Amino acid sequence: MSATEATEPTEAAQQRTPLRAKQRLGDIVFSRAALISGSAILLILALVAIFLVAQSLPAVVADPGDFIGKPASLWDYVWPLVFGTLWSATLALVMALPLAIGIALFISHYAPRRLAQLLGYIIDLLAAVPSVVYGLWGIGVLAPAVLPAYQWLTENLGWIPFFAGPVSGTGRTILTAAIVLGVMILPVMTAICREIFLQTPVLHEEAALALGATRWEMITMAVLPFGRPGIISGAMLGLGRALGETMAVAMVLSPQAIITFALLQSANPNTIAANIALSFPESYGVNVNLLIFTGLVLFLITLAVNSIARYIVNRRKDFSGAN
Amino acid sequence: MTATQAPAGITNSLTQGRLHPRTPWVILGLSLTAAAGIVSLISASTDSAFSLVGTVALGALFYLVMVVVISRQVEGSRQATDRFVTALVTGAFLVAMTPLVSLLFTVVVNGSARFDVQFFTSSMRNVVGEGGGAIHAIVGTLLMTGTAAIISIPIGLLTAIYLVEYGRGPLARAITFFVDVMTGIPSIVAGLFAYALFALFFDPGIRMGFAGAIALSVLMIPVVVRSCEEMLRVVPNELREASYALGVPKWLTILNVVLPTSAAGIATGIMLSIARVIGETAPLLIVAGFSQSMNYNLFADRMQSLPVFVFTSYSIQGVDTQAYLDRAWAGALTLILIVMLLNLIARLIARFFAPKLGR
Amino acid sequence: MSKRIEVNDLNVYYGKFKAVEDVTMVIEPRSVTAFIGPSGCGKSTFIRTLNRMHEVIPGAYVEGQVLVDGDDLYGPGVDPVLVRRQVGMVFQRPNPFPTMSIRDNVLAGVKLNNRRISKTDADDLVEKSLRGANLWNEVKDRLERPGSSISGGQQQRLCIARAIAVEPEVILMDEPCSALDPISTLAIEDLIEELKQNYTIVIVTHNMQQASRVSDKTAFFNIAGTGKPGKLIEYDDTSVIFSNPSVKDTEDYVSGKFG
Amino acid sequence: MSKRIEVNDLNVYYGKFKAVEDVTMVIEPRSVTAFIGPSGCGKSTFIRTLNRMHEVIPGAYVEGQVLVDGDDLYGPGVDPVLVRRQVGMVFQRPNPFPTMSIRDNVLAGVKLNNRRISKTDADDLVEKSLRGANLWNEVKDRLERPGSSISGGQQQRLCIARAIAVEPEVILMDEPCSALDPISTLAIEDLIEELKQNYTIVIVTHNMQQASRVSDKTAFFNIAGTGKPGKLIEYDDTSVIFSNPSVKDTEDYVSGKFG
Amino acid sequence: ANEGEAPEETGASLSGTLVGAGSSAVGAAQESWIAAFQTANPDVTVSYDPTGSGAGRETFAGGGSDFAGTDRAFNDEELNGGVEFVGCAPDSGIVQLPLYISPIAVIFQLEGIDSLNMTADVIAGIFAEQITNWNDPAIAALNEGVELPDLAITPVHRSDDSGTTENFTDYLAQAAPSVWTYEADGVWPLDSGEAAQGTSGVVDAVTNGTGTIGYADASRAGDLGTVSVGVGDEFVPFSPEAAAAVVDASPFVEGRADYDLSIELARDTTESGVYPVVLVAYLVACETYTDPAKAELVKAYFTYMASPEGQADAQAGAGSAPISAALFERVTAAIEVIGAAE
Ligand SMILES: Nc1ncnc2c1ncn2[C@@H]1O[C@H](COP(=O)(O)OP(=O)(O)OP(=O)(O)O)[C@@H](O)[C@H]1O
Ligand SMILES: Nc1ncnc2c1ncn2[C@@H]1O[C@H](COP(=O)(O)OP(=O)(O)OP(=O)(O)O)[C@@H](O)[C@H]1O
Ligand SMILES: [Mg+2]
Ligand SMILES: [Mg+2]
Ligand SMILES: O=P([O-])([O-])[O-]
Repeated sequence: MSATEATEPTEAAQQRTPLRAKQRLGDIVFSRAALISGSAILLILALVAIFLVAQSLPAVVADPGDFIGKPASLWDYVWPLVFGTLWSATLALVMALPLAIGIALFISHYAPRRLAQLLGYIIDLLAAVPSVVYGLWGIGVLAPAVLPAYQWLTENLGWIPFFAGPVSGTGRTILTAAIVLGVMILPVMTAICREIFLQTPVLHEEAALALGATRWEMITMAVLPFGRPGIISGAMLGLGRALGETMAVAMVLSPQAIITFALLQSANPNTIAANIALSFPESYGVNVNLLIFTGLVLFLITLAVNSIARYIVNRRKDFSGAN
Repeated sequence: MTATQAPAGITNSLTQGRLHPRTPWVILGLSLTAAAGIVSLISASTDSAFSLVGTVALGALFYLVMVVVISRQVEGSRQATDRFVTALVTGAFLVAMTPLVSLLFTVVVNGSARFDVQFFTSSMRNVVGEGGGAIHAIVGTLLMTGTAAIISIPIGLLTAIYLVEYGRGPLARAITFFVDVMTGIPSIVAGLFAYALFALFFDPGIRMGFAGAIALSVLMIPVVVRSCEEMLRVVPNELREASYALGVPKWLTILNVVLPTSAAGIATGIMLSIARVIGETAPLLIVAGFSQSMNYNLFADRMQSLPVFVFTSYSIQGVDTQAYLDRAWAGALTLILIVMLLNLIARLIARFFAPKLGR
Repeated sequence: MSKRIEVNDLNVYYGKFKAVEDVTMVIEPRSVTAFIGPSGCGKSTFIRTLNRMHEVIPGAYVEGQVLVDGDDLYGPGVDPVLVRRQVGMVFQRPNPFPTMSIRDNVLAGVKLNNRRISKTDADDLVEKSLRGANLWNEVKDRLERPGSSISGGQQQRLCIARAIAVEPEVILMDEPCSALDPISTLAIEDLIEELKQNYTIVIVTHNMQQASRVSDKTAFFNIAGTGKPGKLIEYDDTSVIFSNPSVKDTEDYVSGKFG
Repeated sequence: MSKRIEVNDLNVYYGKFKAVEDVTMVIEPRSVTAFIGPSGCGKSTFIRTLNRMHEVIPGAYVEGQVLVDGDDLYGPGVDPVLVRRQVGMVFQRPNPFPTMSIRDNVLAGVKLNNRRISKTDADDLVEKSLRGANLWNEVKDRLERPGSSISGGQQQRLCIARAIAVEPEVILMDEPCSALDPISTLAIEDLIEELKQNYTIVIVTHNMQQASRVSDKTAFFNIAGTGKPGKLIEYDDTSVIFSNPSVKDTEDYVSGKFG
Repeated sequence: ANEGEAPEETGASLSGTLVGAGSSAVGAAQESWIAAFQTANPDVTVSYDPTGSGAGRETFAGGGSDFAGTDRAFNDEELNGGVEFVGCAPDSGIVQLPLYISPIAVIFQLEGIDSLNMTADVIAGIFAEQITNWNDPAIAALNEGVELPDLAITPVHRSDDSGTTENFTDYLAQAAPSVWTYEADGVWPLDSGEAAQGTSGVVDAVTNGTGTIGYADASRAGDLGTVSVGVGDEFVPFSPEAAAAVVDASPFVEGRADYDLSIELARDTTESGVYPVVLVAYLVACETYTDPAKAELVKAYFTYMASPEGQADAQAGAGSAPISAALFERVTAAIEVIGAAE
């Protein structure tokens, strides 16, 4: 950095100069604390990973005949769960993300200010509804409410594979579970999108408006590009929750060990987390390892999904607008 | 560009091609009326009940089509797009609010049956059937979530600060990446992990509130990091530079400039993270156990929490099922109210620090 | 292509605070009008009411009338979007879109009205606008870089390029040159001279020389004290304002001829 | 209280891009030195290296030496914080802290460092600094209002007040007046005149008159073309630069005497 | 305000804590037992984690709890070295007592119909999805005079691994072997049908659907229609007595110690007045504990649970069937074995 060795200051100069201060204690403490916290996360994660791998190994080497449901192989057991996990989370995200962006925009740029604050508050509150309650609501209110619509869909649009019959008799299908998941992750995603949208520099909004942009054009020019990393972050948080949600899915879904894209039938693919919740209480021996192995798989799925998201965010980092 | 529109005797060329402000409302009214007519015709011919949902959905569709078509004719395609999106955004909002309001409504209606003094003064110790309360679960939830928050918020916030203010290079990338991964740990796995960790150091029958707090922390930390990181990043560099230029060291800049500027966002983020874990059932059932009695000690014995209370009240009902269900819903309502209170506090704190925007 | 602006008894408020009081003036088409006055006297506030940009600020509203070629800007049913398409604006602080490339920044406003602009047309327009803002040579090799990757002065010129690319009928400029070096400033002044053949131009400036060089008419605003509203003190031909103003305050202000 | 700055063979880089090349100059204490030059020539970049503010930008670094009273700013173990406390800075764009009141903004240098100050001392300091920046009369009644609630020009003066409140030994100003009206500009110039009794002042300006009015020495920077580094072309007494420069480029630049 | 109530003077001298874990089916009964036992012994705290039978057995075997509740007894393989009981004294056996007997009701939701008669074959046919409509002749033949709708049957089973399912499929396999060709299993063996979590989930699914049928602990049948099960020539509605009767009609598993009262349920019995669709849950304790105080506590708690008062409390709180006098004697004898290593 500097080519100053030649002019090493004299002893006297060093005394005179107040520039050469001791390393600042606050800075050291603060940056170390931050560093240690970051490392603590790595440590915790390493521990979790070690735990998952160590506890999974017995399942990998075990005879599949000992597993619940007697699958032909380990993958036969895991694969439908992987499918169900990704499928339900995707459905949830596809339904919830546009809505979340819509609500966030409504609050940040459409609603009157007073109303917006109130709405923001209500949405935040909903982020706190425990998953058990979502489960209760899903069983008691949502499933019966959507059943007529499902019947209508199978009768009239049954030729579309997604809506193929026979329709479930209780409405507790993967679509219902995905709706519950969507509703669950909606508040989190909305809250993050809203905060980011509100932070859009006024300068940029004004720039767009002064060019004669309509409100929507202003949003596409200034708000959404600025909020893009935040939207992706929020979506990832939501997706993480949807992928890992346990209780609500376990309570609402009518699962089977199958792979199907049909949305409205009684037999639905199960998710990894819900399957753990359903099977764990009665499992013992190698089946516990099996379930933990599925947990490891979920872990890896999340890893992959997040890597993709990060890649997308970083690809246009120069254009992020973050300073 | 717009000068192509001939004034043609209209008094104000700027209003030309502009719908009257009341027009959309008229269209909406017409759409709903038309939809109601069609739906009632259908329901009369098929002998089914009049569907309000169908009416609203059909009406919304009519409105969308009509407003776009009319606006396109009168105002041009850009305004039509704007109106379309406005309708869509508002619609998205209403659609999304429906389940959320239904949910809140369900909880409030069902929860009010047992929302009484006894519920907040007694535990379930020695209670069979009716009566009893959830004070033990409330205390447990507050203790465990509080401890998890005390562990997670500093770690999470400091990590976010590290990532935004200090972190460069491979370590920061690794942390960012693994925090993402952590957001995907299923809650039940966090519970199993905490159990395995504590079983290493204690006997296999170990159940304690603190272990529950650890499990919750594993779930909470990534949410804190992710949301706080996002909020810190939008603090303009100009402010940091202004502070550095005054000879303020970095840590004081972060503490006195960056954090207060993003306080509202951080408060929201922390609220989200608390909300994320305060409703967790599965991990607590595994490591904190299940108890009917009050326990103030985080480091010994089973500790009940509200979600576990709600879940077990629902799933393990005795003969008097209604009493169990009522308690379950009252527990859910209590949980939501607790979060509401925390939210309120967070907002007050945030308002205290928040940028005084007057521009 | 250019418009006459008539302002009648205009008051501008920020919530309860009256920032500008009782302005009445006529701005002729194909002319350059300069607003001068001490800081805080409401020049920015007033100029923003000429294309309804003040509405972006919560709580801001006006009383009175602004007529553009006889059409009331604040009449019922007037679309601010339409207003702003005809009355363009350049701001005090450069505000390029950081998520767009330099090229896209220039084209941002154009694409709104004309989505399917051909690549060659777009290229031509980009070059023309950037040349107009005296930026072309500096950025022609990095048109695809982010709009925020250039120096402050370059950014401001980019914003001017963006505003003139849409060819509005009136151009409002709020201290457009305050971040520019003399060469760029000269280029912008030349540009203004050129644009005034076709457009109506309003410019806020702190620079007396600039005002006297570029403007045909000058409006002097002043403020009686803090918390008081800004007022239009004198509005006349630039030569009159600078050589022979009729109000004492104006003379005091312009006689400190420097800046 | 004032310092002599010596710059030897300084190159400044943004990552791989060399923005400023090979600058060598001596800035005398108790003097005002002005940097002039076209936009993008690296004036801001260079002035930021004088208090190590460039380090805030990721990837920015210098080669060479900057000596302040013989102490190398870039020597091992030098604390940039202490450097910046001695070498203050005012930016091109006003950047008051939005979370703080006007009063707290002025006291920011004190308060952010968690230093205690008695109420009366604080009041005195606030008044003195605001007066120095010619802002006192405008804001004395609303010291508790947020720092972002005043006009752009007022904000910039607030930032100057904030910088002088910490009484640094060198003050760097990057186009401090570009957002100011003549009256405020005059006040700042007077202030510079006054401060130079005790401080070393470096100012970037696009305003030739300003440079010639306030500065003792002037440095002219130029850039050969885009992507090329900026260079120090000529550095001499202000009178020499403006009346009889030895380099042709300098003459060309200053002869367009306006701005 | 029930915490910290001044303990009544009961003269009880017991104190300490007792920890159990296991079957959620026993959960409600445990609530009743714990409440009554703690009331009688104010210095005692008993807790029971309703984490599930499998987890309960693992916890108990690993020494994590003092006793277990489980939907099935430890089997021969596990007892003969397959599982090590870490929490018990070395070489200790375990006491397995069928203290919780509960009828499983076959519940359905049909408007206006409270009760239907069905043989094991019909029930198996419905759950195997061979009988798919409520107006199927096989059902109609057994229910003369009942107006059966033309409505698809939606059978609902448990989505979780459960003792209720294991007992129910065991009944189907034993009583209708020609129709139900699957083995008894805690996991539903078919890939079709509606599934729901836990007893509550099944009850909710059946209640909220139409034409639904499921199986659940009888105490939760509520207002739903229930099936009278064909045994021999008669149709028996569920009742505690009828459920207890099947236990009495069944032999104990052979080759076990005297204090291991595992029962081989005879679901195919044709004896009159017997309701064969029952769930029997075992409470499991060590024969020998290392800690005498613990042994004393376990003994007292088990004695209470087995006692007529204890069984009555469970019936009141959880709707279970009290054990018969004959079983009570065997149980009492077994509990006597519980003690501590010297
Ligand atoms: N953060 C940065 N990263 C990369 N390059 C930069 C950065 N900031 C400035 N530059 C480049 O460095 C060069 C010098 O920029 P600088 O801002 O110092 O110019 P300047 O002389 O201050 O111009 P102006 O008069 O417009 O303020 C320019 O080419 C600019 O594009
Ligand atoms: N968003 C706002 N809310 C409330 N008051 C405001 C707002 N913006 C400006 N003001 C006030 O309105 C008055 C006029 O401000 P304005 O920005 O128009 O001044 P100006 O003449 O443009 O000054 P400058 O030359 O410094 O840019 C000032 O007193 C200012 O404090
Ligand atoms: Mg202004
Ligand atoms: Mg600069
Ligand atoms: O007791 P179960 O819940 O497993 O039937």
